[in-house]
Amino acid sequence: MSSVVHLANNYIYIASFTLFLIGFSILLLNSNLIKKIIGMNIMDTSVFLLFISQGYIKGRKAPILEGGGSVNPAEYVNPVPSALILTGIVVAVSVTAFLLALTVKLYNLYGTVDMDEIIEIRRSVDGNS
Amino acid sequence: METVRNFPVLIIYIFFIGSFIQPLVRNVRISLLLTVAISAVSSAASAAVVYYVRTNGDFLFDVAPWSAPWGIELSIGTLEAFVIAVICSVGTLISIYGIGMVEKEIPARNIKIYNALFLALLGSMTGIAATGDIFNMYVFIEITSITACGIISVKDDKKSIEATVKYLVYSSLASGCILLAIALLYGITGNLNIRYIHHHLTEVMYLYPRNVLLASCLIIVGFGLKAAMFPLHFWLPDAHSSAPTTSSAVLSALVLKAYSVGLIKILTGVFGIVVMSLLPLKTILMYLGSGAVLIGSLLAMTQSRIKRMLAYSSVVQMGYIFLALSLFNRTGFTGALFQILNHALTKTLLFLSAGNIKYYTGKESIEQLKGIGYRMPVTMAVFSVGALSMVGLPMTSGFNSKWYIGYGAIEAGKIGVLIVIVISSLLNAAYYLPVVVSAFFRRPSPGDEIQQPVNLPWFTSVPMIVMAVLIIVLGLYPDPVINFISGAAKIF
Amino acid sequence: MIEDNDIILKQAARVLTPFILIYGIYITFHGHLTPGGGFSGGTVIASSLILNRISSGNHGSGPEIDRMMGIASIALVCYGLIKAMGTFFPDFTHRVLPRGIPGDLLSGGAILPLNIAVGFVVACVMYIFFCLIGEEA
Amino acid sequence: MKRITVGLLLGAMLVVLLSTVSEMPQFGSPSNPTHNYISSRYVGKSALETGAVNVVTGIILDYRAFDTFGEATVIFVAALAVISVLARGGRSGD
Repeated sequence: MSSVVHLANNYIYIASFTLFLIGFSILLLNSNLIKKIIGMNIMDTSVFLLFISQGYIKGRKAPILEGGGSVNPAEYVNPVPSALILTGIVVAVSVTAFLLALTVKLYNLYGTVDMDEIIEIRRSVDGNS
Repeated sequence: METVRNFPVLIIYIFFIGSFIQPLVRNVRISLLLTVAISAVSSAASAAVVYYVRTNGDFLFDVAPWSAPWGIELSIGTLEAFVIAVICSVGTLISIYGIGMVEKEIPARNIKIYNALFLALLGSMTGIAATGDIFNMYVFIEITSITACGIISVKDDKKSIEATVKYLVYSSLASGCILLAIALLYGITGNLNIRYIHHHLTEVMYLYPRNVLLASCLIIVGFGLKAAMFPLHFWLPDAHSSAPTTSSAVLSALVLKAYSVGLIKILTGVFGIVVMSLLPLKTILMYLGSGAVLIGSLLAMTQSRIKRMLAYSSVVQMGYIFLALSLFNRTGFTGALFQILNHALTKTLLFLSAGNIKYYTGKESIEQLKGIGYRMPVTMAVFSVGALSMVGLPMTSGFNSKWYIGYGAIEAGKIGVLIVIVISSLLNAAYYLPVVVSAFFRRPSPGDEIQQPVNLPWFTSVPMIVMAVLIIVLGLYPDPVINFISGAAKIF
Repeated sequence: MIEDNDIILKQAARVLTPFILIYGIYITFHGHLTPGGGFSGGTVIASSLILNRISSGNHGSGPEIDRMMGIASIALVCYGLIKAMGTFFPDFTHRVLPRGIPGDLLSGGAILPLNIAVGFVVACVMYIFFCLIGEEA
Repeated sequence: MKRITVGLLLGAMLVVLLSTVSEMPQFGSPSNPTHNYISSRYVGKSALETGAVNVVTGIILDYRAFDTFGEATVIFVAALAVISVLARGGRSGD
């Protein structure tokens, strides 16, 4: 019984894990490249959600210190996850941009964005070339 | 002598600042020479680090003025110094070879970008090996995966772009898993430094057993996918065979190694022996390794194009490393590290000579290579040295790495592993020797009668000859390297 | 894509761009005081550049991209050098770039120049992404 | 048929993940392992040691500055890769 209450309390972790699985399965199973990129973004966002929610403390402020004087660490949220997530977001943006560029290039070369069709076209081209 | 302590960070800074300068360089020739100069300087610095670690043992270095759990620290031990030295020196040899070959395969407008990506790749691999902080390792893993995809797609033709998309998709899948594992580990231990996580993990392990199990599985899947561990290797043949010559050499020889070293560092550093014995890790790695070795060789035999065959044989050689790791004893670990060096040298040599053959004679498939030994004597001689080392002939370094893995298998009482190694050596012979035999002892098919032998420019043949000599020297007299490496195996 | 008679768009862009730019610069410079910093400030600056590019028609971008790449490389080289200086000569950096009183503008030690460098890099890179990917096939 | 196996696989993974969630530390409780001496020093001393009032920027650019250095390289490398793929004159095709 206690684990169910515990589970209900950690509802954010449930959300982030389900989002991770949704993104993971989209990225793995879809053959359309744009959907793969969307799936990758869902996966990354879910991991960031998990990271940030581990740093949150109920009833505390964001880690921007007001005014000089003594700073009481018990008033602020844990700043480390937000610092790490800034890096994670930039990484996710860069990989997405590179993947989008490759998709545009593939569209110019093959005329389609679907990986299965691209493989068929290449196999038919290799076949008779 | 104390200044050598900040050489590892210096190497990383030099590589990255060098790659920042590349787009500003005016003409292509200077850009290529700059790459060679920077990797040469870094390999000299890495040699100094190796010498320092040999005399003074492991050391920690704080990058920011703040000490360990707050700032980021680099933990340089025997394993890290050895791997950094391998990465920098093999990278230098590849960049020297690149002076002649890069202009021939990559469109002119992309050469400066290729050089910048090459330097950033070497720098981030050094970073993966050197860092003592798991989130910092994640950032370097991301740089490595983007630059590895960049140097494939820089060739700008249909096949390489398609291979890059597939590689980048699976790479970002693996990065997602690794980041989730880091989030779980941070959630239960509260800090990111490898030593501190290990310290907290031993206390907290019994409170959150499932988290630790899930985190270790995610890390094994993530790093396995990136290091082409057996069932997750399907992206590798396309990526490594359609890349430019120097890039496929770097990818097979160094990038796979950097990821496996990252896996070793996290498994032994963060989880340690206690947690690893909880998991059935030994059996998983053993079965995956032997699967890679056997099925990889069978797949390699069926290939008709030489670069795809070499790509599959990379999966086989990575299988050796995971097999050696699964033994969990000193000799096995020494065998794994020696195999890293041996495969880095041999696979680079084979890919570079395959690139030479493709450029100077336009031949890619194996049957066309009849009688090529007379047309390109230097390349084929060097290729056969590499092929014999792959097969594991006693005079070459390949023999020593198989010897130590086999010896470790006997010590660990796992005769099955020894049998797998022997069978795989025969299988390796089955797909490498025909190439060598047909190159020297077969008449070229009447169609393409090739006349006078090709003389290669010095910067193409010198690195290949140096690597061939190194393979033979390491075969005959591996003791200095072995004594240095076995110092790293004290973990087991 | 965009004909020449869309005066409204051009005028609106000309009016809006300075404000977006100043806002982006404000975020970058006040990175160590208010939430924000190099990355978010750079993106806002990039948005003003992109607004300008759209309003004046998506013409060819070859030389423009090389120039932007040059700026990003120079900013990154400065970033690397400041960072290396901070690692190898920490006390020198604290003398040259003092920590100051935590609260006023010039107080972050090495944080302010690093923030500016990152702002430049992110602005140029986001602009390059938009130019290249946004261009018609 | 493929859809069913995939569904089962994902269902199994979800069960595994949810079982770990039930064991993870309480969300938002002050006694979580992540709120240890490290994060309290960051908040407490960042104004003095780094001069930054915004603690997150203090961490990014001073305590863990090597991360951000690697990250600036990530952006730079991604820009180079995009240029190499899409730059004008890329009509070489195969």
